[in-house]
Amino acid sequence: MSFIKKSPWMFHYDGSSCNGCDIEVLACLMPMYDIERFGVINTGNPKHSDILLITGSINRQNEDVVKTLYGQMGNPKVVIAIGTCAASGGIFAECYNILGGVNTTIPVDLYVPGCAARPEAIIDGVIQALDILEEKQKQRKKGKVTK
Amino acid sequence: MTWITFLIIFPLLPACLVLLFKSVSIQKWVVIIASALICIGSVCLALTCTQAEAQYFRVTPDIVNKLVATGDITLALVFLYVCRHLPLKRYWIPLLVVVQYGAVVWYDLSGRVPETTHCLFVDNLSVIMALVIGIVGPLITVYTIGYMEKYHEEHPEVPDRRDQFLSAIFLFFSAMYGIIFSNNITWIYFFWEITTFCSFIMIGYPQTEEAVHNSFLALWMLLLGGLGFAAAILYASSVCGTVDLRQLLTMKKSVVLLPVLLICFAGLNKAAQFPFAKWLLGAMVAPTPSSALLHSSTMVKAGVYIVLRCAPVLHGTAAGAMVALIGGLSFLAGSALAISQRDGKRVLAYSTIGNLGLIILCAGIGSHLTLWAAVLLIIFHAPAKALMFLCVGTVEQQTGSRDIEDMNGLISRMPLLTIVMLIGLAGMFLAPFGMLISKWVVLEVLARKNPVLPMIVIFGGELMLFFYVKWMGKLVAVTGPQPQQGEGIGIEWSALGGLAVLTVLVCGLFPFVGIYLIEPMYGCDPMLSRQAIRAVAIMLGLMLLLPLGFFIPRKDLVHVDLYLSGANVTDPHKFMDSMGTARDCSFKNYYINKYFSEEKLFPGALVGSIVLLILMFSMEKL
Amino acid sequence: MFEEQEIISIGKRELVDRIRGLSSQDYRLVQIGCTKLETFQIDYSFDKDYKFLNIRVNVPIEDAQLPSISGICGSAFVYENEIHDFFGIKVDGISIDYGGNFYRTAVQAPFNIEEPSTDEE
Amino acid sequence: MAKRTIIPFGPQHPVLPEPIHLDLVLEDEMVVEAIPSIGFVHRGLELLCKKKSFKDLIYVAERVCGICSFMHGMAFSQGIEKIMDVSVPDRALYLRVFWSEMSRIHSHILWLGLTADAIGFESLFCHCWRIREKILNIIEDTTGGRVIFGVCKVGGVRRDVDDDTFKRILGQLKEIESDYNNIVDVFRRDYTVKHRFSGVGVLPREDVCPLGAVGPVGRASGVSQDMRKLGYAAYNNLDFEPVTESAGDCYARCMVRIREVNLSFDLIRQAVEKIPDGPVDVKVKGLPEGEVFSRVEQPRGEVVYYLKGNGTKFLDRFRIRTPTFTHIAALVQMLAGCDLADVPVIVLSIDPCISCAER
Amino acid sequence: MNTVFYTTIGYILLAPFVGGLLMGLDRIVTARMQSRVGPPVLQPFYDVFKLFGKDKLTVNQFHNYYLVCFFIFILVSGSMFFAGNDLLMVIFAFIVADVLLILAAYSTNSPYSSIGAERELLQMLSAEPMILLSAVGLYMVTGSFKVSAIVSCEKPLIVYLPGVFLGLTYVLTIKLRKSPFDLSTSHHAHQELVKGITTEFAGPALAVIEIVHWYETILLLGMIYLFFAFNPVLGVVVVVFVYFLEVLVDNTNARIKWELMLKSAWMVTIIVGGGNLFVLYYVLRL
Repeated sequence: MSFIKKSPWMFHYDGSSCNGCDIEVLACLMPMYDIERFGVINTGNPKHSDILLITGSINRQNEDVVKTLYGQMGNPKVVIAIGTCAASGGIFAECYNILGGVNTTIPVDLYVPGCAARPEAIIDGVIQALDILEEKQKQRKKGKVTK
Repeated sequence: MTWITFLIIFPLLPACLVLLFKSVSIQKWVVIIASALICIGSVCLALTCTQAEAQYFRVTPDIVNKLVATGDITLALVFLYVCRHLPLKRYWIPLLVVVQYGAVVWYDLSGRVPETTHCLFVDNLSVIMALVIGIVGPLITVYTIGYMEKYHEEHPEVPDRRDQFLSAIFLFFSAMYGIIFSNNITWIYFFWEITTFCSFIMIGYPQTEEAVHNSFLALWMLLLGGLGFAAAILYASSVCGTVDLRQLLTMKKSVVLLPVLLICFAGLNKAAQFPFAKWLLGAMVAPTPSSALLHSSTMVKAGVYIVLRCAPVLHGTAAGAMVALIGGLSFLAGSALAISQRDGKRVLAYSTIGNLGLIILCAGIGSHLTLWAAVLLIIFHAPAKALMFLCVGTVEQQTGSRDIEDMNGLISRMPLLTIVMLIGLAGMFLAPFGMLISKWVVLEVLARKNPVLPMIVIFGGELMLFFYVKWMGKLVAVTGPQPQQGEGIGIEWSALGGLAVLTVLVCGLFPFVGIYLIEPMYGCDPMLSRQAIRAVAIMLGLMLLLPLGFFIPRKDLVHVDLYLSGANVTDPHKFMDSMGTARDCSFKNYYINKYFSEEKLFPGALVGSIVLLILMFSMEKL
Repeated sequence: MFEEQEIISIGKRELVDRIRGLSSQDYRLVQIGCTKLETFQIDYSFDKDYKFLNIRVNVPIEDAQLPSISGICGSAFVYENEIHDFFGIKVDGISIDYGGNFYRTAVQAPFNIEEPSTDEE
Repeated sequence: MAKRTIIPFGPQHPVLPEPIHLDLVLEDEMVVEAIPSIGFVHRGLELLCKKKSFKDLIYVAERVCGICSFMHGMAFSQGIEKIMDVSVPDRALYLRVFWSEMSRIHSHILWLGLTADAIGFESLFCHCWRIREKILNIIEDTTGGRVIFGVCKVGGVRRDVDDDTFKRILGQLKEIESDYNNIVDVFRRDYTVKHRFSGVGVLPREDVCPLGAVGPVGRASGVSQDMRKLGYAAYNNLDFEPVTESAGDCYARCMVRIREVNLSFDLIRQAVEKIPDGPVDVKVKGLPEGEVFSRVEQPRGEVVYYLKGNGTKFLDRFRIRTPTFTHIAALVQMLAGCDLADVPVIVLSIDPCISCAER
Repeated sequence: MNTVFYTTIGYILLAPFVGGLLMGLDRIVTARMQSRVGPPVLQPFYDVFKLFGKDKLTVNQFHNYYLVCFFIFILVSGSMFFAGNDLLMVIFAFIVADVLLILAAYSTNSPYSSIGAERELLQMLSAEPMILLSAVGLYMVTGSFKVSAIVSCEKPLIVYLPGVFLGLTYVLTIKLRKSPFDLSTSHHAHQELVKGITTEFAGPALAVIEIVHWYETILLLGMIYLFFAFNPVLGVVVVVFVYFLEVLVDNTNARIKWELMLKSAWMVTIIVGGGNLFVLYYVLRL
C-alpha cells in the first residue's frame, strides 16, 4: 500500500457554487464528521494537494482559474466534482455564463451527487478517490520504469 | 623602519605623478604600479615587523618637527582657501580652522610643545591597520580607474578632475600610514587633518549643490574633531608635559584622562559615531570608490584606531563606559535606521556607523579581551564593507540605480556580480563569516560584564540581520529570463574578485591572525576553544562546498508557475488584476517607517549621544 | 403586511439633482436596477426609516447613456458598473470604473440580447 | 516611497471559501488601497426568468445562496404573493419566521467559525461549527434538507411541523443556547481575539448611509435598521428590538451577530408560543402581472427582490440585490489603511456571500 | 571524540522519530481539544512519505537548492548542540539555516512567499534576542558557553534563571510557529498568507520542511532541557509539559499581528529576560 492512501491532502475551489456544497465541504472538517481521521488536511494550496474538490459549475471567468489551479497540483492528483452543478451545471446549466460541469474544463475522476451534497457523501467520495489516487501513483511509477 | 618610511613617503610620488601626467593611460599604469607597491610594502612590513613588543624609532627631531609645523600652517591656509566662498554663510568653519591651528602653531613655534625623540613606532595593531589599508586600499584604487572612466561618461556635467581625485587617494594613503605609525600626537594631528582634507575634496567632487553642501558639512564636523585633538595637544603639552603617545598612555589615569578623552572625542568624530553621524551619510554623494575607501574601510577606521590606542587608559573608568555606551548607541541606532533605508549606499553608511559603534563599544570597555574582539572586527569589516560599496557602485553604473528595490532579480540579470555581492553581504552578518565571528567573540567577552552590553550587541545584531537579509532577498529573487547585463565591467573585476576572496579568506585565516598578531599584543587567551574553531571550519567548508551542489544536474524537476491565487496569466510573473489587465507581481521589501524612520530615530539618537558625550567629559574625574 | 412602495418617474435631466436632494435628506441608496422593456427602465431605490422610495428614469435603448451618481452615493459604482456590463448602458464618470471588466461574461451585455422566452411545457 | 507591492488576493484563497479577487496595494504590511473584482461565481441566473415559469423560479431563488437559501425563497414568494394578491395562512407565516431564524442562527454561527478561522483560532472554529451541526440537525429534522431547505413556496410552505416536535426542539434549543453562550464568551473575553477585531475596519456611523451599509454592518455602527421591523411574515406579531453596537469596527460586528443569535433564539421561542393552528398553504391561481420590490432581512442584511410580471408565466424582470453587493463600497473604504493581516477579517466582517452578490 | 560522534549520529537519526511522534501526538491532542478524533499518531510520517512520492514541483532552479542548504545547516546546528558544542555557535548556525529558508522564499519572487519571508524575518527579529540572551544567562551561571559544560553543571539553573526560562518559553512559541505567533507560515493554511514562506514548496521539498521542523523542535526543546539538566527526569517532564503548554496556547489563541509580536517579544526579552540577568549580575557580584 502506498502512503498516498494514508495522507490525501485536499483543497477546495468554489467554481460557481451557491455555497451550499462549499459549507458542506467545510463541515466535513468539523467535529461531527472530522475527515482528518483519514489523514485529510484541507491545505488551501494547490501545490500541496492531492485531491481537488470543485463545487459548482464552470463559468467564463473562472475557467482559466480552474485550469491554472489544476495545473499547479503535483501528480498524482484526483479531481472530485461535488454536487449537481459541478456534474452538469445543474439548475444553472441554461444560464448564459455557464459553460457546464467541471468536466468541460479539466478531467474529473469522481462525481459526488446532491444539491447540496451531504458531508457523508463527500467523505465517501474522498475515500473512493483514494483508490484512484493509488492507481495513478502505480501508473506513474510504472511509467517511470519504462521510460 | 625602512618600510614605515617607505609607506608614509612613497604614496606622495604617485600623488604628484598623476597630477603631472594628464594622459589617462599613463595615470592608469601609475596607479596600478603604485598600488601594487603599496600592497607589497604593507605585506613586507607585516613580515618584518611582527613582534610581541612595540618598536620605537628615533627620528631626528629638528627637521621633521619643522616640517610638521610648516605642514600645519600650509594645511590651515589650504582650509581657509577652500572656505573662500562659503555656502550658507557658515562662518564658523574658518573660525574653527583659525582657532585650532592658531593655538597649535603658536604653541609649537613658541616651543611649548615638548620634544619627542621616538616619533615613529610599530606594533602589531599598526601592522594590522597597515595590512587593512595596504590590501583593501590598493584594490579600491585599482577599481577607481575603471569606475571613474565610466563615471565621467555617465555624468558629462561633472568636470573631469580625475587626476585630483587619484592624487587625493594617494595623499590619503600617506596620511593614513602617518597616523598609524606616529608616536607623537602632534604628528598624528597633522596627518589626521590631511585625511579630513582628502575627505572634503572627494565629497565635493561631483560639484553639485548637494555635494558642495555635504562636503562643507563634513568639513566642519571633522574640524570639530580636529579641535578636540588640538585641545588634547595643548593640554598634554602644558599639563602632562609630553606629547609622546606611549608616555601619555602609561601615565596616571587621573592626569591623562582628559587629553585622552579629547582624543577619543576626535576619534568618535572621525568614526562618524552619533552625534556626528550625519557627515558620513552626506559623504555618500561622493563617487563610490571614495565611499569605499575613506568612508567605510579605512579613514573612519582611523577614528576607531585612535580610540583603541587610548583604550588602556579608558579601561575601568566611568568615562570609558560612556565611550562604550556612545558606541553601543551608535550600533543600535545605526542598525535600526538602516532598516528604513532603500538607497544601497545609505544602508551601507548606516551599517558602517553601526559596526564602528560596536568596535568603539569594545574599545571603550578596554579590557584585553574586548580589544581582541575589536581588532577582529576591524579586520573583518574592512574587506566586506569595501566589497559591498564597490558592488553597489558597479550596480549603479550598470543599471542606473542603487535603490535596493531596483536590484530585484539581480541574479537573473547579472549572476556573477550578484554572487560577489552575496559574498559581501554574507560577510557582513552571516555565520561563519567574519563579522559574525567577531560578534560571537564580543558576546563571549561581554557575557561576563554588565548585562546591558550583551543586550545592546544582541539587539543591534538582530536589527542588522533584518536589513541585510531583506537586501539579500531582493538580490536572489528569480524574476525570469531577462537580458544579461554586466558587459563592460573591466578592471573592476580584479578589485571585486580580490575583495570577495579576501572576505572569505580572512574567515579561514582568523585563528592565525588571532594567534600570531593579536594574542602577542594583548597577551590573552582568545577564548576560542578548539571545538568552536572546528565548528566554524565546518560551517565555512559547507558554505564553500554547498554552492557546488548547484551544479549537480537534477532530473525530474517539474517547473510550475507561482501560486498567485489562481489569477495567473500566461506570463509566469504576472497576474490578472481587478481591471482585467495583466500586472507584474513584484514584491517590495518592508521598511517599517513607522518605527525606524529617520525622522523618528535620528533626533533621539542625537540627543542621547550628546547627553552621553557631556556625561563622558563630566565623569573625567571619576 | 406589506410595505408601501412609492415610485416616482422623472426625466434623465432631473436625475442627478433629485438624487442629490434625497442624499442630503439622509436617504440611503438601496439599489439601482435596470429592466429592459420598450426602453431601459432604471430604478434608483432609496430608503429612509423603513420608508421605500423609488426614482424611475427611462432611457431609450438606442444610445443608452446615463450620468453617474457615484459622486453622490458612494455605493453606486457597483450598480453602475453592473448596469454597464449587463445592459451595455454607458455610464459617465463612475468613481471606480472597471471599463467592462466588472463581470467578465461569456456574452457581452447579456440582458440586452433578445432571447425568446422558451416554453418548457 | 512610491514603490508599492500589489498582490492578488484570491480568487482561490484558503481564508475565503468563496472566490473573490482583491488587488491589494501594500506598503509594508499596510493596505493602501484595495480594488475588488467579482464575477467568478456569476452565473446569470436572473435571466432564468425567461426560461422558467415563476413557480419554478423559487428553486432558482433558493439557490442564489446556499447559506441564506430559505430567505431568498421567502423574499421571492412574498413578492409574487404581493403581485398576485395571495393571502398566506398565518401558520405558514409563523413557520417562515421559525425557519428564517433557524437559518439566521446557522448562518451567524457559521460566520463566527469562519472569522475565528481567519484569525487563526482553529479550535474556536471547530467548536462554533460543532454547535452549528446541532442547529442543522433540527433544520434537517423539520425540512429534510441541511442547507437548502426547499420548504418555501408561493402561497405558503410545503411542510408543517407538529407541536410535539416543536416542544422537543425548544428543549434542544435551550441546551444549544447555553453551549453557545459558553463558546461565544471566548469572543467576548479572549485578548487575542480582541486584538484582532478591535479598531479594525471601522465604519463610522456617518458613513453607513452614504455607503449603503445594511444589516449587521450598519447596526454595528449604531444604525438601528432591521428589515424585520417592516413586519413581513409574522414579525409584526413578535416583540423584538434590533441589536446595535456603536463602535463600528469588526469587534462590534462580531458582537452584533453574537447577540443576534440570542435574539433569534428568543424570536423562535416567541413564534413557537404564538403559532396558530391551520393550513400551511393556499392554492395559487392565475399569472402575475405588476411589479414589486420585496425586502427581507437576511443574516447579512437587507435583500431586495424586484419582480415584474407581464401576465405570462415568465417574469419580465427577476432582479436580486443582495447585501454583499451593496457592501462592496463599504469594503473598499474599510480596507484602505488596514493591515494585511486584517484583510480577511474585514472582508469576512461584512459576512460576504459572493454567490449572492454575483448571482 | 567518540561520544561526540555518537551523539551527532544519534541526533541525526533519532530526532526525526521523536519529533515526528511529538507532532503526531500534537495533532491528536489538538484534535481532542477541538472535540475531534484526529488522525493516527503516525500521520506525520505518512504525510512525509507521501510527499516524497509526489511530483517534484519547483518554480525556479535555485528554490529547492536553498532548501537543501537550510536542511544541512539545521542538522549542523542540532548536531553541534547535542555534541555539546558552543551554544552561541549553535544559535548562529540556526540563524544561518533560517536565513537560507528565507532566501529560498525570496527567490521565488512570489508575493505570498516573499511576504512570508519578510514576516519570518520579523519573527527572527522578535525571537532571536531572547534566545541569545538565554545563552548569555546560562553563561553567567555556569561560566561556559559549552553545552556539555552547561549540562554537567550541578547547579539547578532554573533557580538562577527563572525569568530567562519564561522568556525562552515565550519565544519558543514563535520558533515553533504556533499560534498566536504563526505569522510566516502555519500548519493550517487558512490565513491571509496561504502557507506563507512555504507556499511555493511542494512534494519532496515540503517533506523536507516537515522533517526540518521535527529537527528544530527537538533542538529547541533541548534548549529548554538545559535549564533542568541537573535532574534529567525532571528535565524530560518539564520539556514534555512545555510542549503540551505550547499546544494548549496554540489552541486557545488567535494569530496576532506582527507589531504586537515584536513589541511583546522584546518587552519579555528586556523586562523578564534582561531583568533576570540584572538581578543575577548583582547577586553574583555580591
